[in-house]
Amino acid sequence: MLATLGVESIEDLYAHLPADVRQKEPLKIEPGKSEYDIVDYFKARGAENATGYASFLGAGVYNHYRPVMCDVVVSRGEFLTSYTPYQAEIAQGTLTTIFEFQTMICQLTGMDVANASMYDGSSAVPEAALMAMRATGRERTLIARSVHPEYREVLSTYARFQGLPVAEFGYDKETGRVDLADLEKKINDKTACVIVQSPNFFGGVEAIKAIAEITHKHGALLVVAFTEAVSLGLIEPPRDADIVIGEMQSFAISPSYGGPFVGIIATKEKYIRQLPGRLVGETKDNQGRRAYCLTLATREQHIRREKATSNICTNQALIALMATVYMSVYGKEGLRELASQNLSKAHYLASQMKLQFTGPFFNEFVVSGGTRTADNINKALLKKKIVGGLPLKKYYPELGNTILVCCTEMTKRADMDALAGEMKAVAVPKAKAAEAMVEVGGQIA
Amino acid sequence: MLATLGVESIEDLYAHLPADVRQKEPLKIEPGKSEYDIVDYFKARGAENATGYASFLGAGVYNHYRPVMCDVVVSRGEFLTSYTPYQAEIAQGTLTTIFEFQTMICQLTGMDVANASMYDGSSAVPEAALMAMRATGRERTLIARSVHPEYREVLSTYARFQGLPVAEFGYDKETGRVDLADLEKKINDKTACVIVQSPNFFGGVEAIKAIAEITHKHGALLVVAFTEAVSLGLIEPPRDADIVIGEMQSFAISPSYGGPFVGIIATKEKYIRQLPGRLVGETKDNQGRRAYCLTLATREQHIRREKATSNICTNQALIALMATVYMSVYGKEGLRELASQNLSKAHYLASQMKLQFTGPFFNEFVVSGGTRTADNINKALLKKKIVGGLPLKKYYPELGNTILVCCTEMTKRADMDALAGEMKAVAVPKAKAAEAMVEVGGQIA
Amino acid sequence: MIRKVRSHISQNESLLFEMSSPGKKGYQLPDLDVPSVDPIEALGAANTRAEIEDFPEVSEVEVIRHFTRLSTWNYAIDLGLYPLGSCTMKYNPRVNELVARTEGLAWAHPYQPESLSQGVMEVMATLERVLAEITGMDAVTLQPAAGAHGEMTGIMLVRALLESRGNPRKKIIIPDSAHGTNPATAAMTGYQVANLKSNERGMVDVEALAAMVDEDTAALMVTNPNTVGVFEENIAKVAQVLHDKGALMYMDGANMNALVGITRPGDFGVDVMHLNLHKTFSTPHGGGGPGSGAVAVKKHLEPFLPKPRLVRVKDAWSWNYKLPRSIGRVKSFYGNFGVLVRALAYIMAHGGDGLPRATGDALLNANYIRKGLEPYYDLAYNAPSMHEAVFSDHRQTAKGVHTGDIAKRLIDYGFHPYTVSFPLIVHGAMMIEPTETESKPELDLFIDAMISIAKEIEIDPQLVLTAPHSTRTTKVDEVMAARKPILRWRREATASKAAD
Amino acid sequence: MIRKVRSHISQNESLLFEMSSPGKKGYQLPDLDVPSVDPIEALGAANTRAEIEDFPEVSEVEVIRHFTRLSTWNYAIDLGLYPLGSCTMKYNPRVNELVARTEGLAWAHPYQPESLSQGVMEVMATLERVLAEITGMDAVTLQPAAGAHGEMTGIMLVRALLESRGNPRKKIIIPDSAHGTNPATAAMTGYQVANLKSNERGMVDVEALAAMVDEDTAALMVTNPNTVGVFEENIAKVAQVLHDKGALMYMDGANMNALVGITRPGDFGVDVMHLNLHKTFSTPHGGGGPGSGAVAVKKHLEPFLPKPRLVRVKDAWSWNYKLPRSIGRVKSFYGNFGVLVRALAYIMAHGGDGLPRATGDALLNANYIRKGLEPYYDLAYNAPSMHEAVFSDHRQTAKGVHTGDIAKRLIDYGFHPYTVSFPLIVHGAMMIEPTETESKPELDLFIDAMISIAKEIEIDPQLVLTAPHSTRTTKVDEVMAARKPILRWRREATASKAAD
Ligand SMILES: Cc1ncc(COP(=O)(O)O)c(C=O)c1O
Ligand SMILES: Cc1ncc(COP(=O)(O)O)c(C=O)c1O
Repeated sequence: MLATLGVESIEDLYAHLPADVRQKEPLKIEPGKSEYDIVDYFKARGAENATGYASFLGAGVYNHYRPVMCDVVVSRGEFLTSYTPYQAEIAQGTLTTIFEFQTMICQLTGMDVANASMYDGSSAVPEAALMAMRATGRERTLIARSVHPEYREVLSTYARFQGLPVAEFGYDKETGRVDLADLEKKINDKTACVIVQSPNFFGGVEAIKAIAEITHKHGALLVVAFTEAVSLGLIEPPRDADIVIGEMQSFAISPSYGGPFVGIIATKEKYIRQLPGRLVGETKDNQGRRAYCLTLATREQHIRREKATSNICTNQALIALMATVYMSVYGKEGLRELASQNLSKAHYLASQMKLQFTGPFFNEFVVSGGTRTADNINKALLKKKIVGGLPLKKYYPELGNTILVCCTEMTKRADMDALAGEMKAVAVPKAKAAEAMVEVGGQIA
Repeated sequence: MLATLGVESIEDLYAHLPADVRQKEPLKIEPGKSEYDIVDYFKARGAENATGYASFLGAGVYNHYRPVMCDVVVSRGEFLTSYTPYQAEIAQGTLTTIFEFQTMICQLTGMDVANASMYDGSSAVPEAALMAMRATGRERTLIARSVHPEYREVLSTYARFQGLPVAEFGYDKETGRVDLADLEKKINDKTACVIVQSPNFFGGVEAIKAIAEITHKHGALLVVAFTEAVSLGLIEPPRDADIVIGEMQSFAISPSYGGPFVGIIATKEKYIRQLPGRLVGETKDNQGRRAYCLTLATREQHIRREKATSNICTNQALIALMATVYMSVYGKEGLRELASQNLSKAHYLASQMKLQFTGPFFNEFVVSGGTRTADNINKALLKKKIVGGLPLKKYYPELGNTILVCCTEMTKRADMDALAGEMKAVAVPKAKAAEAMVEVGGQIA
Repeated sequence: MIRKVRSHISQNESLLFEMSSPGKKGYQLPDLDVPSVDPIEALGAANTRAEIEDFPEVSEVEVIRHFTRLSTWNYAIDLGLYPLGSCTMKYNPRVNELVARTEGLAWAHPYQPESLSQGVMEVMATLERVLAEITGMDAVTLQPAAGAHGEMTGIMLVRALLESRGNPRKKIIIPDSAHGTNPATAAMTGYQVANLKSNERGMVDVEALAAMVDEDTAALMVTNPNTVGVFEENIAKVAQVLHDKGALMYMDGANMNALVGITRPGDFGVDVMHLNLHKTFSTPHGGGGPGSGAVAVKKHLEPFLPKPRLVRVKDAWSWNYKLPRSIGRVKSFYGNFGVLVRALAYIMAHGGDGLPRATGDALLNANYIRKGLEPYYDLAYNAPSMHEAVFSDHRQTAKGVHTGDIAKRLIDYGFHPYTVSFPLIVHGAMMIEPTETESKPELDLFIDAMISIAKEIEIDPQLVLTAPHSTRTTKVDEVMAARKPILRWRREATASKAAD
Repeated sequence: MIRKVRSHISQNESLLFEMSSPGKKGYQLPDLDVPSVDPIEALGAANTRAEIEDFPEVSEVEVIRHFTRLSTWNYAIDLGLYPLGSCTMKYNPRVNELVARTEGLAWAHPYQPESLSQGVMEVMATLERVLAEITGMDAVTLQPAAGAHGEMTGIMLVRALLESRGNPRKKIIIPDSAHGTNPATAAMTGYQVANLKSNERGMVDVEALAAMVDEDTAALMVTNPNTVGVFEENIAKVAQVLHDKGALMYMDGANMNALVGITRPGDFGVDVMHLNLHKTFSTPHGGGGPGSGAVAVKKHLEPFLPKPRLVRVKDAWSWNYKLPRSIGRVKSFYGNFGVLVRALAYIMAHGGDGLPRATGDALLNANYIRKGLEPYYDLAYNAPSMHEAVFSDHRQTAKGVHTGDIAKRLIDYGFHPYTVSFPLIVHGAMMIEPTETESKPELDLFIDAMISIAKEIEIDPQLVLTAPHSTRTTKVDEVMAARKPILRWRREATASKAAD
């Protein structure tokens, strides 16, 4: 090949680079290693982390079982090693699965349209806010303090650089749900959108209808986020929302120390053209057969450049595919059964503890450490090979020694009992708890 | 569907079974379990076995590294879930890979033809003996005691039920190789074949040329077996043999407690029609394109029934495919380098020990436990998380406290030093050892 | 009216040898941590090979592309219905592939100390127990590598028992409907084969049998349900006839998928039988193996089982080699363990409740296909079908079309063909076994395809005779392949390269 | 003279929703080991949904068949050359997929105690170090999820720095050859975009730039090598011009595959840049992600990097949140960790010695294609090419054939097309990036195909204009898709079912 190019060596191919920018010294990186050495290295790194621990951590990343099928499908080279499906004629595999993903997201959330994916749940928050601004021509964003703290951080980073005002509103100290009065107080006719999460960061199910009423009364859009997709197997979707965003990690995506995950954004028909990111649409090939392709690209950066709805290009396609397979395997019945197992486990454990809030919850809830500090409790649990819940003080100083506890279908009863034991919980009689919830349930209905 | 069949229930479909043979009680097997429970169960079983131990066990099953690619290919549903390629038009994938396997086996062994696979190395021994009988019209089989003991057991089982005489001949106490004199003594004009293994069970490389001369002088066929396929990357193949059989486990097949592995049988052109098992041949489709199909089926049970060359039907196709990918990944240079790494490691360790035999060896050799019993040594090693070599007393009482030790490219120097230390080996000065080998080398040449 | 079309067209693919170029490699080895040894010095010049002539030399990416592309030429269960009769091509759950790769199982060495092998031994012991329960037999060996290997082991056991009674006897009676491995096995174990003609309903003719069984008869090898998919209604009687004459009843269990949970061979007189774990218990066929041919026996045959045997010695599993009456080994080590893991995982997933359900669904699917095709094809026998439906091409031969042609045409409709021309007692047999894992829509598509072909044969037989039409590889010339066999690639022979 | 043909024909495939039938499922859950809770009681009736309307209901075997068959409709690196310019579609080593699934890594929870996370943190710290070494920059953040996300992070850093100096400034200068994400990013970070016209050699016009840079200029976003595959020979001068005016130089590192080991952005004046780990470092594209957009900066920008940052506290890794000047988070948690593992595995496999070799081979392959096609297609610019060769369809338009048409025709030859119509400054751009992992034979086949198409255009342009001809899905009507968008399946809309 060198001969064909009439050069002596490969170096000649970049001989034209200015001498002063050429690299003088070899890279200070160890010489190439064999496959065997590499596997060894990562096995060793893996062994340095928690393995064989029971865990009660949730808080946006959930430990659900992954059906083997999900991994089998994404390991097919035809899915794994293909690019964004620009050439529809040889990408119907990817395009069809994205179309199925968009459809399932709509079915889950009760929205009309969903895009091909966002980076994750957190980056979907500012994208939704920006979308709402475009739709309403307003600037102000109101976000509930019961939304995942890191999601709110991401919003404020984006907002700061676009000079957009963001304000927060509180939660009810009793129920752990949105403080409707505070929302009423802070919302006004400059508010582009109100952002809440349900189940919220405390695991509590929000009164979406009530929130929607207030929001719409002021001409703002309601954005509802979720971090625990499994909840949608059982919980009424936020049909009154204008935009739904969320994190699909729960659907077959391993926690993987925080990523890669996959975010979603779904909305009502009328806001389609405000959507960020890729969209797959149905069409026909020139022989009249149904086919799919990327569409409405005029919203996107490669066409609209600085006028695009977002700068997103590469998204999380393969992770979305994994979630798609997961939804296909569980299906209608399975997802419901899965959700009720999560609900049952969480309520079994909760019934043995002192809860911080009275609102209805799905598979996470806040408990008070009582006289002991959260860290003190977690240290003790580690000795029992149990990773306890998330101490909330760091994010909510006012919540002092409270801990956010999560149970999934993977949580074993023995571990729950061990946790309950450690926390010496003053058990709330089950009846009372239930009744409290019914009230709440009633109040929203 | 029941309606279509005009029955009420599925039970009606087997209502015609005689009442007295119908199963009365439900199966005494636990109710169906979830995927998650099943994974849990086998993880637990796996944890009950040796993991994290260094091992010096070989003796027919070798611990080589498996390139990830091998597993990726055999996990493709198109290979994993297809049947024997009867329908050539939709099985070219499997047929082509078998044709490549047959070719690579010929290249490795120096034979003209090889079949699609046998169950394993051990069952290939009687198949080779039977083949030799058909080819020579003689009945007697002579097998060297330096052939894997379990291979010889399998031969005697098959032979017993066909009333075929099998005799063994010994090995040279000095070199650990075939005792040519004993062979001369036992061979006669009723001998159909002589079966030897190289490298033999003691790891020693046999003098094939010399053995072939004696064998052919008496009009018998020479069958050469191997258990360590990696040796063929470096060792002259038994070109003077009439039939070569062997075990391919070394090529990407995990030890898997003894199976599934894959056996091979290869031979000279003239014996093709005596071969047992499946053969893939090249041909054309009706548009003149090269294609492959199963061929020479007239040797096989589904056509010849009781006159078939063997009763084998299902073989070890997927395992053969794994070995084929392995050979493709390593290729010409890689296999040679791999073999020399095995050679170097074994000789590094051997140089620190008292060897039982003086003959040249590849990656296995026999050491004497000296004053200590083999079991006593191995017990001590287990404490150091090392599984020692195989004590030979059980198979060769005359070898007393000797141990068969194996090193592969996976064996770490530190573990070898630990083993040597434990055995308090009286190190043979390297020079002397080498020179001894050259002699031997000379002697065969 | 082709409602389903799958073309198998793929890219022309050269052989690895044709892609090779000197020095290319797909591997990198770890650095050698000991001094490198000179092969000639260590082994002697005569023992050291110069090179592996013409061995492949390709890069890693070329390897994955080659095999990935080749895979697309295959049909497979993962692509659709695979109704090969007698092969029980059911869905292979992927979790079984995962658990078989569990490190402690997949990397267990057969000679590692028993104290460090309790997990693998427990798996084998558990499988032996559940298989005994399913078959109604007393003991099970997992050593045989496949069905035919199990047959051989089983007949060896028969011979060993008879020998111990003083006379191994001379012949094995085999129905003319039997699979080829049955007579081949009898031959390999030193027996003559006596052919038993099936009766007009495709079953064992008890009178004919009774007339045949004598003091020289070692056993009958019966397949139940037999190869026409029919349950041997007189099986108990058959056993009686044999046992009265001191002969044994061997059952070929390849069709066990029709019986699991609804009837047990041990309860209808079987003395010894094999199972194809790669059929009934769904371990992947992998293009022709690996399999496992577990053999189940009654008490009187247990002492002769291959060694070693698992025994419980003070709360731990151990291998017992002290079995003087054992026939010895039929295979090195303990069996195709990796296959056994998958079979046990399959049984655990279904459980005692699920297994009979699966059997019922297998019967339902087979009879649904039978019902759908009856009007268009001649049933081989009208006895009730169990897990498979067998038709004859009788009606179609009138138009010069045979079972093999119909099979090839099925490919154009996107299906793998049924089993062709077996059993031999059926004129132009079409042996269809859908298994329980197929859905009604898939079965309907298959039935439509078969009906459509039947109609094509009426109108345009040529279309069927020249099939397949939609495949990358058109009809393959098998005669040419056998006439002058080319069984390997050679450097010279690059004339007919696919790539041209 | 089609020497390579790969058809993408596959089976008509219905959507899962169309295959569904009530009650079917592909799952089984473990038994619930606690009392079952009534949802309505626990959540309240208003919060409990009746069902997920129209959600799929299929069996496990239907799931694997559906997705296996769909996969066969895709083209992929694992099937052949994928020369998408600017996308660096190189081989994705499979071992990287294995190590990313290591239990302790894949199942690490981002909030688990640091004492139980040292392994994952070590992996991230190591990757930060080697990326800094490769780019010649001082600090690296792994938080951004993709290239565009990295760009946004980078420009936020620029703004944060300038703000800290008292004036964030107003505009970002972007060459007209830049990728769309550059201007989109500028807009998302509150800057105006000033367009810079490239010179006649496709490079940054230093005079024009000098004239443009002023006190309102925050930064220049330059891609190097630029999108026509040419190294910006005046890059040092460009940096000078910017820095003299207190502006910064942002480098889009999407084309870093051309530079690794031969030159370091940190050595030619770059202040901040992003890397596409899913390009240069070979993490699989997966049909459009996930990726990772690591950002590397010089010392003066380090204080502003997103938080948290890895710090060493008495021999252990810890997350530092106390960073008052940080721009804050751009993503929850710490980045696409699973992608980072693959990138590090790739770097380890190549090592300090192998990385420059890979770069050299990438240049060699690109220039080999350039050489082969020069006689038949117009080069966009005749400046020396680095990792990709960009042509214009100028000559072919004479026959009414455009870059998009040639791309579709390439499909018939068994290749994925190059990048079409980008960069915009080239008339009908054909942007070809082969990467280093392609073999000469594969490149020769591609060159032959392109030449053959050039000839077809002379003789029979219609053949090219109507391509592709060999695909299961023929030319797709993208206009219709956009005119009345159908973005999801609905029960009604089953008219145009594929299966009919
Ligand atoms: C009825 C019958 N018996 C025996 C066998 C042989 O089993 P295997 O192929 O596992 O050796 C088969 C498999 O084809 C069969 O169908
Ligand atoms: C030059 C250039 N810049 C930026 C990007 C955006 O990177 P990503 O798709 O990872 O967001 C790309 C990828 O297409 C690119 O080619």
